[in-house]
Amino acid sequence: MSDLLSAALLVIGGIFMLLAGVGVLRMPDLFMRMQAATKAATLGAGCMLLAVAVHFGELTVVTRALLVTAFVFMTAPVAAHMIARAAYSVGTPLWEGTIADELQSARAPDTQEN
Amino acid sequence: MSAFLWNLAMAVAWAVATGTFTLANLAVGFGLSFLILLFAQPFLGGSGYFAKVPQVIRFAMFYLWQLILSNFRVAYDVVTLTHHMRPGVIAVPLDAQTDAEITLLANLITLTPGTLSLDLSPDRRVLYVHVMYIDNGDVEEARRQIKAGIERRVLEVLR
Amino acid sequence: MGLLAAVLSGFALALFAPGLYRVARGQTGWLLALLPLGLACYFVSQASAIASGATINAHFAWVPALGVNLSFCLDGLSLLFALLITGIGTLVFVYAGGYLAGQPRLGRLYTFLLVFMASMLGLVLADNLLALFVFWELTSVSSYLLIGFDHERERARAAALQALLVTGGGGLALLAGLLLLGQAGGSWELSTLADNGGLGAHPLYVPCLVLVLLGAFTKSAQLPFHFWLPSAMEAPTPVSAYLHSATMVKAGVYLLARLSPVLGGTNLWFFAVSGVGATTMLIGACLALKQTDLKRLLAYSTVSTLGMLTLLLGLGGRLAVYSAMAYLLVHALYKGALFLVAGALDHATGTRDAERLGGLGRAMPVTGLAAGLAALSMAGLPPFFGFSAKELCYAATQIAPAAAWLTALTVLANALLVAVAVLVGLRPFFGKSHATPRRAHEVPPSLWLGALTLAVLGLVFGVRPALGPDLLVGAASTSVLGQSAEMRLALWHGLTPELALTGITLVGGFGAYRSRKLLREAASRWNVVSGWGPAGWYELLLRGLNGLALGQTHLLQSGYLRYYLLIILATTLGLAGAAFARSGDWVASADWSNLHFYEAGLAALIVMAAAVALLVRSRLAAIAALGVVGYGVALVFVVFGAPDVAMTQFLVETLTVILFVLVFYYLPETTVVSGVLARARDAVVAAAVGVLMTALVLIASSVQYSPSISTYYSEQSLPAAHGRNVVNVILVDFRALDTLGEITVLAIAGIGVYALLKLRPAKNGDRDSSVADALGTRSNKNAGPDVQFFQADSTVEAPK
Amino acid sequence: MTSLILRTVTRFMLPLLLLFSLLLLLRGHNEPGGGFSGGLVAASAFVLYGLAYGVAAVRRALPVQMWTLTGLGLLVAVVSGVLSLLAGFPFMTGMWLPLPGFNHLMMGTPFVFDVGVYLVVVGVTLAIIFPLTEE
Amino acid sequence: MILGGVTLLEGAAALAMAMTGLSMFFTLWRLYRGPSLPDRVVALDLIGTMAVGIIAAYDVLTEQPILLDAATVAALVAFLGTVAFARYVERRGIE
Amino acid sequence: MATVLAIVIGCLYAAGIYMMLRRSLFKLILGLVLLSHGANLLIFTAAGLTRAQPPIIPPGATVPMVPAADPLPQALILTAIVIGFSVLAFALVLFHRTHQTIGSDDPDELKVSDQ
Amino acid sequence: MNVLLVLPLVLPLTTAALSLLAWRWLVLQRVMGVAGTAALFGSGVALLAFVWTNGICATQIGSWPAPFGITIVADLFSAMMVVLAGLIGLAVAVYSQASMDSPRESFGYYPLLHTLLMGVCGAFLTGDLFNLYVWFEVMLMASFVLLTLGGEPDQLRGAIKYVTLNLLASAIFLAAVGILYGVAGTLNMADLAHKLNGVAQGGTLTVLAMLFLIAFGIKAAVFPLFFWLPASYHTPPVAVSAVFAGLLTKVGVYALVRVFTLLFVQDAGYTHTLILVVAGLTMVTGVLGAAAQHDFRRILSFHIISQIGYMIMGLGLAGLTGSGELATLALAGSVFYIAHHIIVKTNLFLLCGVTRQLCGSFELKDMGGLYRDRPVIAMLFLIPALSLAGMPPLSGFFAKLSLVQAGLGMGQYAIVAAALVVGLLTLFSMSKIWAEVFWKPLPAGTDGDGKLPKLTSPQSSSLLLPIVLLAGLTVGIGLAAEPVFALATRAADQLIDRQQYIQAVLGET
Ligand code: NA
Ligand code: NA
Repeated sequence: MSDLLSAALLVIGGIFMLLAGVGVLRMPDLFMRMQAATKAATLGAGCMLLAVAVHFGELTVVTRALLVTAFVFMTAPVAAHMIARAAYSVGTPLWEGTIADELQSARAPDTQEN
Repeated sequence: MSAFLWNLAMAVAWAVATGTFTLANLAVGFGLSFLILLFAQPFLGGSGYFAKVPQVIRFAMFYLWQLILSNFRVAYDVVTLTHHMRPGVIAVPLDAQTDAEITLLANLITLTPGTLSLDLSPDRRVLYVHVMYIDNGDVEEARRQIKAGIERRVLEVLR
Repeated sequence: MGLLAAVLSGFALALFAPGLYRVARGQTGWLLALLPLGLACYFVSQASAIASGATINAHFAWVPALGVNLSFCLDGLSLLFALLITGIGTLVFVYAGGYLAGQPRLGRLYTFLLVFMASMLGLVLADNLLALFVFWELTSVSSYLLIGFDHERERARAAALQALLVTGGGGLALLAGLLLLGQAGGSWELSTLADNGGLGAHPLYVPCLVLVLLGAFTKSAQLPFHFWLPSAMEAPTPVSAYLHSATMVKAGVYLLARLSPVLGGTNLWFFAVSGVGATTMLIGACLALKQTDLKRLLAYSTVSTLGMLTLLLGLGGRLAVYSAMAYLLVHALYKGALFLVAGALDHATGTRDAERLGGLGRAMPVTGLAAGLAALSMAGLPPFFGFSAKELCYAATQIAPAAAWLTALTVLANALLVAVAVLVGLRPFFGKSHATPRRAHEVPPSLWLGALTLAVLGLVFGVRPALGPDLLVGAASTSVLGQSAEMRLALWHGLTPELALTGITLVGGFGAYRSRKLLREAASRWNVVSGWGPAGWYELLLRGLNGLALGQTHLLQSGYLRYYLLIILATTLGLAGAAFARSGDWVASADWSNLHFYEAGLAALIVMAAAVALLVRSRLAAIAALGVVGYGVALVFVVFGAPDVAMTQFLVETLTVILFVLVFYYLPETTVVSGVLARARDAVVAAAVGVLMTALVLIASSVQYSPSISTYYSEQSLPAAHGRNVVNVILVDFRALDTLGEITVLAIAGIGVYALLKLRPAKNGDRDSSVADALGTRSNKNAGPDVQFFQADSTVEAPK
Repeated sequence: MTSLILRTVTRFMLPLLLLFSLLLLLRGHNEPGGGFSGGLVAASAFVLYGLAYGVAAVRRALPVQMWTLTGLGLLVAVVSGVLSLLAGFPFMTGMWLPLPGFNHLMMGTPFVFDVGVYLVVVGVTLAIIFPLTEE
Repeated sequence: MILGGVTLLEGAAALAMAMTGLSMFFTLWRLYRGPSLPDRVVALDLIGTMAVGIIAAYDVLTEQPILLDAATVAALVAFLGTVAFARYVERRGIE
Repeated sequence: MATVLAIVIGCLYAAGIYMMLRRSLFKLILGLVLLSHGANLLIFTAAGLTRAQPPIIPPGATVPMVPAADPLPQALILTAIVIGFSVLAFALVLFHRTHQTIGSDDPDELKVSDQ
Repeated sequence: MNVLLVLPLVLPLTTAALSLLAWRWLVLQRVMGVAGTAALFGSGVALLAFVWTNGICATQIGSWPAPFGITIVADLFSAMMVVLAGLIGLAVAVYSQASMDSPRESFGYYPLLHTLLMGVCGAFLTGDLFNLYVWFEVMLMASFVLLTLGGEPDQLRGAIKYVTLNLLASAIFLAAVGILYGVAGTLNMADLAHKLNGVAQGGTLTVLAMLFLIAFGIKAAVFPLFFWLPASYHTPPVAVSAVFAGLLTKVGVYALVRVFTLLFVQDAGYTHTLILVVAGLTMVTGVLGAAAQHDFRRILSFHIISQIGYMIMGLGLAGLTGSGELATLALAGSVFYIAHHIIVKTNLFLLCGVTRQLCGSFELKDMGGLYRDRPVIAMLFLIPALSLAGMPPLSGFFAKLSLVQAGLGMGQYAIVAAALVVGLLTLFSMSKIWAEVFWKPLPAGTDGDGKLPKLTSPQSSSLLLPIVLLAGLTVGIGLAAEPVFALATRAADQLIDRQQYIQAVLGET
């Protein structure tokens, strides 16, 4: 049973990873690449770590695996946010299909100063 | 919170007492001690802990569902040749106030495929979010979804 | 003990000479002369014993392992030289005090003179080949310092250098020669070598002889090395008189005489030694007559005479050796005297131009007397000592092979030297007076005493050889020949061919004197040729050396880092490749089986990331690619059971990336791209290095000479070192010393980074100003663009 | 202005990372870890804090000079080796004391040495990175 | 080459590793192509995260839970590197 | 496997050397880093690779599980990594300061000190 | 014994650590600088005396038996090198009191000096090949920092080359160690010697020998690997140049001697002939390089290279003979040469610093007048200068004599000729310095009236004390060459008789 569960988690994790890889390759602008890739990769890594926890079942391994998972889930969005924020602030171009940019309008006055 | 810690400590004590440190045994210990604490509540004095538990569980279910849903949406776009995205950066006015609230909210938004916390206004009132699917180009609807969906539930759990 | 004291006393006294000079000032010369005088007395006291065939020996171990010992032997030859050195030394010390009176650095001159005297004594007394060499080199060095006495003049410095290089170069040849000699002869002691007999048949004989001769010829100013001697006349006159006529230049002759029992008696010896000697004798005499400067005249005539002595030693045999010893003595007497006279004339008149001096006999009667006596001895007029010595020489040349030629040459050279004698010793004191820079006056006794003593001795010894020369020359030739020469000095040998030759010499000499202007003119047409003479070669050699040095440095030390790298890599490839090529016993097996897909994937990832780092234009992209390489390597460590290494690799890699980003984040990206050819060349070298490393790794993983020691660690880790993580136990226990060194490296790197960033020289401090000035202020003001990395603005407060 | 999100998370993570670094140090003798990786994690924690709050804040928070830390670390490392010399054994011979109250747990000079390594690593890493960020 | 394993779990782990590895190459391509610096930073961050995943899968594949520590550290440093890079991008701008 | 890693090592060395020969201080130091990666992998590979357990003694045992990886090269590499990092940190800052002082990234501009 | 052997490591490291703790108290650092180096020198002398009486001695660090732990081992050669390191450290520490500027002092000069000495001593004493790498890196890192301390443009320019080329050497060294471990399974040098004994000639081992030759050759600055040295040695403060000149390249030479007498003797006909060729080319190119220079320190720097040629000449000769009297003589010549050279070269650099203080420049054309006005300094220069050129009866003569004797004895005439000619060229070079700096009058206009400045009394005593000490040693080694040569001979005997070393490290085998 636990073998089946961890095998499933592993495969799901792998699929997420693959999605991340294809996403980062195919998406048209940086922000969507991040949308597609960093989350998928985080979920993928999370699934695989859970698979470890399920597979071994010992307390030490489980706590460790869960701690790493927690760590990954805690840090990955921060990292993504940091890159996105930085990328946006230096004017990384958005995809031409982007339909709204409310941050641009909010910032307009002070970009003049810079 | 102390009730939660108590719960945890009792679970560990259970594991020690039974001598098996496995996940399953710990889970059993946690469940048993949760029940004990729940019943002992009148003797020990009230705690938000027991009220929070269902909220947390409900939130977790909601978030998981969101995660799966949006993942499929993004995955579909990744693997198909045509792009169906209607991306945009929208401003979400925040009800969340403390550092912890804002951070948790922003992180959960980011973690969900399709939304990405881009920046926080200097007065901490507005969170700018990059959204991948603004359905029908309706920015207001997207904003509402975030506020009514995730922000409300996060604040529910935290407050 | 006496001999050692005799040698060392000079060195010891040298240390105190400057101090003594500060106290005794003008009297110093007289005081210091007491040492050579005392030594001379000591040698005189031993003379009769030595003459009767005894030797005085002394032996002190110095570096026996290398064959270097302070062993001395006083025999006839050494005695002759020792007396010349100490006797003339006494006179020169006195003379120098007068000649250089008031010179501020006279004290140092005394020091060097004493060092020289002691070294020269050591040279002639040494019985050990290497000790002889030690003293030989010391004479070269002290000669260098003495020639450069007037060191603020460029010419003096150049002359000193020339003398040093020529004699020093010869000295090195001599060292090799002496070592071969010792090796061939089986002993480092001259006396033993002489007892063992000639080495003519030894396979090392030829190189040995050639090297020794190089040493002797350079020291004794034989052609083509003669040119340093005239240049050395830049030295103050007492030095010229002492070193460059009476003693040091005769060291080569001494060596030939000393080694003739060992190396002599062969055809090579004969042709080489007498050939060079004869040539030097003639050319030296010709060149002498060209000169007008008194000292240069004397210098060239010394060259000529040294040639004659060499010739005689080359001839060998009783008569030749005997006459050489006699002539050596007489030359020291008259040439020393004439040098001292030349110095006195210079001192009194302010010029040394022979053609501008005349009629000084009245103003300087004593000096004139000394000069006249010495000149007549030099010319070989009876009853002077010079006459008897020259007769002996003629006698020796007549029985030599090719007697006619040699005799004719000798007569010709001697005739020219007669002209020189007249020009130097007589002409300045007779005839018309000329205007001189200084008004001529008689010099103080210290300046004429030496010359007069030597000149008078030339006469006395001629008339009464039994007063000394007989004994000295006899004993000296006995030690050279190994048996008595069975000859005595005499003025009158009857109506011999030699007498006729002397007559011819004198007549020819006066003729040459008369027609010297004509001769000089004739010689000046030669200048084209003589400009290319050995002195020219020396210049050419120096210039060539300089050119070679510059060229080589330009080529090798070009300043281009990538050429340095290329040369080093090419050397590595060449050496390793050659080692591979010369033996085929190495095994390297490529094993493709048992390869997991993820391992192949990892390998591909690392290689591709490295390729990205190589190819990508953007600097930051390259840094990121480098990070990927690092992560890939870390994964390799994970896969092969090295979690500790993997963890460290992850951590270090990230810190590296952060450092890279911090350092390079604001530098402009202006990279010069090399040309296609250069890139191709670099690629070839890089690929070759890669192939080499791959091959080495393959060899290492297929060759195993002995089993690894590492099972020990696994077995001992828990029981003996109380740790379960074997890698960590190795780091902190089994091989903790490595770790101790490693953290030291880390600590130093920390200091280095900190100092590089915080300690900067002042911007406008020029390079030459002292470091303390340049670094006087610790400034952070000059630190690049004022960018803060972590903190864009400092309004954010740390949480409470 | 650094991100509020980063700062909040950092504040939360700093003690966790420091704890992790001590864990690595303490158990290094028996499981992956040790003074070096422990020290690097601790340094990383401070670097992260610096990224979020600025170097000045770290300097205010850390009471010791980098050089003191480094020098102290080296001294601890040397002294741990010299102890055995004083007892008549070769340099750096491990000397062990059972820890009272703990079964099978031993306290030894190799561990003290590892502490020295930890201190040096923290001191030096910060001494390298902080001045560079202040450029 | 040995592809896959015998049991289901081994097969799943190997498959997961293969998929993650493949996406690593895609990511490396993004790192090479850019076009912007943030793209490359994203790529580096992704590779770090993927390394965590690979280590986890390898743990299961080879029954070595001890390697989790390496995964922990990889996660930590990937985050740290990305944050540092992001701070850089903010200051320096796009390439 | 050793064969593949040997090729990887060769590639790392080649890439490192090629970069060191470029006219850029930045690439020079990048090359140095690649070289040190190559050296670390070389020690690891040359000592003999084993696809094995980490050399850690499990609770209850007295020796590591068999087969365990050779611990000695791992310890050596750890030392080499730390030393390499120290050297790299210093070299980076040195290059940075040189760049600041000379105003160029081209090593050819450093000629003066030799002539 | 356990204590004596590790003191040369523990003392400098402790002093360095204490100096770091005393970061802000310069006076304390200065005092510890002299005291620490004096203690190091003393411990070195005690070690040498101990080894002289008891033969090769070893201590197993951590009590782990060889070849598993790291062995610290001292034979006469390494003990002598430790003494010299202590001596040079002490001389430079005293010299630095007056010559080092306080900004540099306050940025870690003294801890760096101590760690440099620690690295050097560690390299001399270790019996483990990888540990040797570590000590090399300690020394190298300290030298990097000392070289750049102050950050003047020329320092940085020189340092880039120095750092890059030395790191390349380290990478090659590390690779060679890794491969050697791969094929022989051990790192302990005695154990390696023991295990490689039966290995066939040539082949893989020769390739490895070449890698070690290159790696150590770069450190030792032999032809054609020496570029880093002339590019950098003239850039730091003189005290730093002096300690570099005395010790750094000699560690490379030491390592060459160690591995090519202990490990790589199987294919000596090839490897040692190569060493001999390298020796000759090194002598010649070095001295020619010096001839092209017109800067006091650059001349001295190139001469270091040239002299390295002599040091490895003995190694090459000894290897070609294998054993016997001539091999001992040749190797003793190398050992003697190293000792002589360390003292003389350091002294020349120290003197160069004094002349720089007086004349205000390192350029020969801007210097002068020292013979007239500073006769004592002039004489102090003459001693090491003439010794360097191999003039008797100073130390250099005997060093050269033994090498030339051995070379002639073996019929290696080409290398002997090179050695002698290079000696003459060295003399030429030294006389160039003498003529320009000492004899020539000070050029007008440099410092006004052509008068040399005065050194203050405490300054001059701290500057001249080490110079006088080293000059005295140069003369002393010449005049009392026998005991020193006896030491060198016994050291050479120990090097040639590998079994002694193996036994001392591994015990009964
Ligand atoms: Na092997
Ligand atoms: Na290195």
